[in-house]
Amino acid sequence: MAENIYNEVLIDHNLHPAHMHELSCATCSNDGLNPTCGDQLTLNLVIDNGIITDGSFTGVGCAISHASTDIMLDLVIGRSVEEGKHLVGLFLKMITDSITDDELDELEEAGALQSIAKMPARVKCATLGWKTLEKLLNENV
Amino acid sequence: MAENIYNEVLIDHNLHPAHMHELSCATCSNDGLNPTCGDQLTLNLVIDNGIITDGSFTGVGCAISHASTDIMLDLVIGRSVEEGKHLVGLFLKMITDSITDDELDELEEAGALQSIAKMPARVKCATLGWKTLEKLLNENV
Amino acid sequence: MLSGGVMRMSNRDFKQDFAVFDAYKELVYLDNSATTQKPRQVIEAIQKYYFEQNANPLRGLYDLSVMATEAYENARKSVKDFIGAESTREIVFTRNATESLNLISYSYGRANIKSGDEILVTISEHHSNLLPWQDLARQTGAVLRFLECDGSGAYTEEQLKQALTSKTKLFAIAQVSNIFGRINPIKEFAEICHANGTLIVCDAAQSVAHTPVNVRDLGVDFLAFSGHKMYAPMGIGVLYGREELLEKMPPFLYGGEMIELVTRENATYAELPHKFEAGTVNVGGAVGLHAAIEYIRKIGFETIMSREDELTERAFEKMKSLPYVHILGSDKAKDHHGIISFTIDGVHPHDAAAVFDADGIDIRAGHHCAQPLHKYLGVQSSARMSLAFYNDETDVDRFLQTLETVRGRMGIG
Amino acid sequence: MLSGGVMRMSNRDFKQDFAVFDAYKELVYLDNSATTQKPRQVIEAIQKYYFEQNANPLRGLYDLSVMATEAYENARKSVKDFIGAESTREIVFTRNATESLNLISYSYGRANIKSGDEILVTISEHHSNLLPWQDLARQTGAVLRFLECDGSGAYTEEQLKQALTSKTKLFAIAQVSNIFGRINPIKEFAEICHANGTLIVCDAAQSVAHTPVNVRDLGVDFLAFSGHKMYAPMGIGVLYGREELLEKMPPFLYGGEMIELVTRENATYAELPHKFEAGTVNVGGAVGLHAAIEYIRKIGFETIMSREDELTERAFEKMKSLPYVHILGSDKAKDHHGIISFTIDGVHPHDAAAVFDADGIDIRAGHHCAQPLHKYLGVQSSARMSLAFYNDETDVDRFLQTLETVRGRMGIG
Ligand SMILES: Cc1ncc(COP(=O)(O)O)c(C=O)c1O
Ligand SMILES: Cc1ncc(COP(=O)(O)O)c(C=O)c1O
Repeated sequence: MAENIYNEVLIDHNLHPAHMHELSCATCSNDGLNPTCGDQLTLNLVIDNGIITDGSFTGVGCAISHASTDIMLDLVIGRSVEEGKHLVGLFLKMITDSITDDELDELEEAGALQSIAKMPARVKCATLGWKTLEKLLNENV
Repeated sequence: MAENIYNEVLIDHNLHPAHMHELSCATCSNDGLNPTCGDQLTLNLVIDNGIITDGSFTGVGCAISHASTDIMLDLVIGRSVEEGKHLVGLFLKMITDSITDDELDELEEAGALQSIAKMPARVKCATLGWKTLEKLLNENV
Repeated sequence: MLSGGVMRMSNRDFKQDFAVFDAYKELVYLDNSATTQKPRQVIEAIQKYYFEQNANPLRGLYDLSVMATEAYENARKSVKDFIGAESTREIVFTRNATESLNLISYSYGRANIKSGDEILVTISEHHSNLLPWQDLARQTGAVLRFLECDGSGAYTEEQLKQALTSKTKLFAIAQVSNIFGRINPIKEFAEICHANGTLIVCDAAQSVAHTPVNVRDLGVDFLAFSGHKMYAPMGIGVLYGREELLEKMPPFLYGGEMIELVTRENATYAELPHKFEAGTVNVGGAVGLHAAIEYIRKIGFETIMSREDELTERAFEKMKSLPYVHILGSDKAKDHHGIISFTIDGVHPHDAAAVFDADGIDIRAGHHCAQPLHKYLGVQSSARMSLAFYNDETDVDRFLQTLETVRGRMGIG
Repeated sequence: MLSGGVMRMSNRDFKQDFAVFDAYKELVYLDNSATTQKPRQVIEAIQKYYFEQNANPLRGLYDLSVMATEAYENARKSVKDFIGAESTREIVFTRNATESLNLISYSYGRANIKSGDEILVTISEHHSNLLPWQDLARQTGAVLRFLECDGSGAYTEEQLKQALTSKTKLFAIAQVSNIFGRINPIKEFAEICHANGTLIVCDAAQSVAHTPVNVRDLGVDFLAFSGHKMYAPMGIGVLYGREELLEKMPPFLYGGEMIELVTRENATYAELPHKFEAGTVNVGGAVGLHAAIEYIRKIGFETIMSREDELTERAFEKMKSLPYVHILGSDKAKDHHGIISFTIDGVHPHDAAAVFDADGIDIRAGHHCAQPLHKYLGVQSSARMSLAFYNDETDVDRFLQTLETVRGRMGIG
């Protein structure tokens, strides 16, 4: 029996995702796809002068992918593209490997997803938004 | 450990096969092939007025196939085609199924091959000559 | 008093045969359509084979190899009897149902299907009974057509008759859908196909463990299934084909054991069924399948079916009464034969499965290897609970308890 | 004093791991090239898997399925390390070496080999590394050409260079011949092939259990082997392919688990290695292979090789001294690596094997799936004794004793 991964932070971001909406002024957007379940995510970003000034997402996904993406946008909006990339790197490291306590602190609320690392089948859900963000940031330098 | 199947009768017919030679006056002949080992047998018969008056064999084979074929020819030479077919039937029944003591008597020396029934891998060796004979007799009525 | 009868032999009785329920006393395993658990009898038979009869079979000239050959061919005989085939020549051992279906597509298909021919499948086929035909169509220029089910997951004779054309060479259909649990009228469909000169391929992956299957009675041309869904080990499957068809088909895999004579440039091939079994065969797997068949026989299909139907009904009626639960396929429990796929309003199936897992209940979520069906039904993905005769009322009740709390635990309602 | 060292750990030591030698105390098993016996450790690992971790892996959202996935992928990782591959993406689980070779022929071959191209094989290949190429040549119009060995069963670099033409797309060769026991210089051959733009397919069925194999060191493009010849169960095999090649190859079998997105007409396929593993995978088999690799590691190739070489020499020298015994291949024991194929004047190999069987000694007789080689050597068929590290001096001595009596018991001499 696995531990319950649906903590309050996750449930809350899933039910009330602040960033789940269209974003007409998006300077770039990208489609992420989780082929194992058919879930799909569109990520929109506004990047202004190297700073992520706004972002949103739409699509179909599970609580983990929605909450994870919402938490991610909370974290990166207002940061520079470089900081964004750094945080994506930390998050992926947390999920697929392990990170230090200091690094965990940097991820703020996203640390609530740490236990996903123990659920290989859900790793793709948790990382869908982040990998999509990574692609976007790399493409739009 | 299997019992030793190489009894005296078998050894003797293998070492001194009375019928292993060419037969120039053969009225019919047929090639038998044991594909699992590549062994090959040519059977020659002289059939005169419904009677098997002579027979021989040549080819490459193991002791069991040679002895079995030699014993077979001993048994059928001088008999009618119909009797030949009957004896082939009995022999195949002995090897693949079981026969009565009376039937065993009919097979004379060929009864020495009864224990082959317990060695599925050798059944093809023991029956090669007989199946070739069967084909020949059926074709030459 | 059927219920009482079933309960008398229920509770822990059958679970005792399955060591996994000793290892995890609280485990509620409801993913039997994906793979079943294995009784001790099966694993012990495999062990006995490896410890007392193991050798490379078929060509051996010594006792151990003769024993291995017998073990293997006895397993084949037992499969033949189990599905009512006429001859062991019609029973080919494969790795799984998927390979069996690919064998038909590669060997029969590429030799017989031509450009412009039609291949008919249903929209609810498992990917394993769809993709080989997609590939065959691509390779040959044949056209792939679909039979679409009604809301209850059913296909009718009328519908099949209308879909068949003079060009339809082959119809591929599951006896039991792994989403709907519904039993398709294969016998009737086979008659319709044959009247049209169409071959029928039956995917029995979901049926063999749950209902008696008789190929002669069904009248199918080919039938495929996997051992691992019927209490046998992974890595062994079966292809049944009518002798007359198999006889004419070219080999599929080439190598040792499937030949008669080999020259540098050419080869002649062994008799059926060996022509289709290239390389060293999986005796251990076949022995395991044999033991599983004996085990099923011992339990008996009557018991298996009455237990599974009873448990299905128990789960189904409650699920139907929950307004936020939606069941795919028929709204009658008796049509589901141990398989209930469903969605929960507001909860993604993956999340539902994770909550069930937290309660020690194993169910599946996703597209269950049936993406075109989900698209056709307009459902992104679904959750599925699937039963075996070793499940009991406690399993179902624990499943239902969790089901009723899922939404709450996800913050809904 | 190597002999002393070997003997210290010899005798019953290793046989204790193999239950078959408990079941038959007098068994002399000398058919290890056909299939090896299985240590308890392997069968216990399989049992443990089925009793504690069994589920359909890869897609599961519950603990058991996660465990099954881990068991399966850990096995893949262990295979990767065992043969020194760069990535687990290069390790495809198949049923046996034969299927691995067919996969290359069907998937790589049909997509890349064209009419007029040449495929080079050796005359001593096992049917499993010959027939797939015969079929490929037939399907594509390519030409199959043969490298012929010298009397000692050897192929030289010079010979290979001469045989390669600008049209030679692929060279298929066994690392160790199942008749001669000789180790071919694969690394050197790979370099020659690559300098010519030719791919090299290495059949490692007879080598992996007896000598360390490192695909990167060898530089081969593809490598195939079976579990059952390396102390693992039947029904599991491996295909190694360079990632770059596998990546570009079309799928072979189609079905569940090897897809990403499926529509009615089309599909996109999963990442490596899953693209090549259609249908429910054989976790039990992979777990058994993993345990066999651990077992081999524990014994160590140093011990395995020194024991096998020592026993080979013991048998070989005596056999060579018998005027009526003729050994196929090299006349040096050190070239034989546990495999000695031979004929006895006046005694058909089948009869020889039967006499050995009567003494409880298991050897093989026939064409050993190498008909073209027997024809080339002008030998109708042969007998073969093949060793594993668990054999001991008593086994060899009993083999030799019987060998010396065979002719007498067949009435000769
Ligand atoms: C050299 C060689 N290649 C290939 C094979 C085929 O292996 P399998 O029958 O396990 O597929 C064998 C053994 O039979 C062999 O000895
Ligand atoms: C209806 C159906 N057909 C085919 C298959 C494929 O079976 P396997 O994966 O064992 O080849 C399955 C199960 O996965 C199934 O449910």
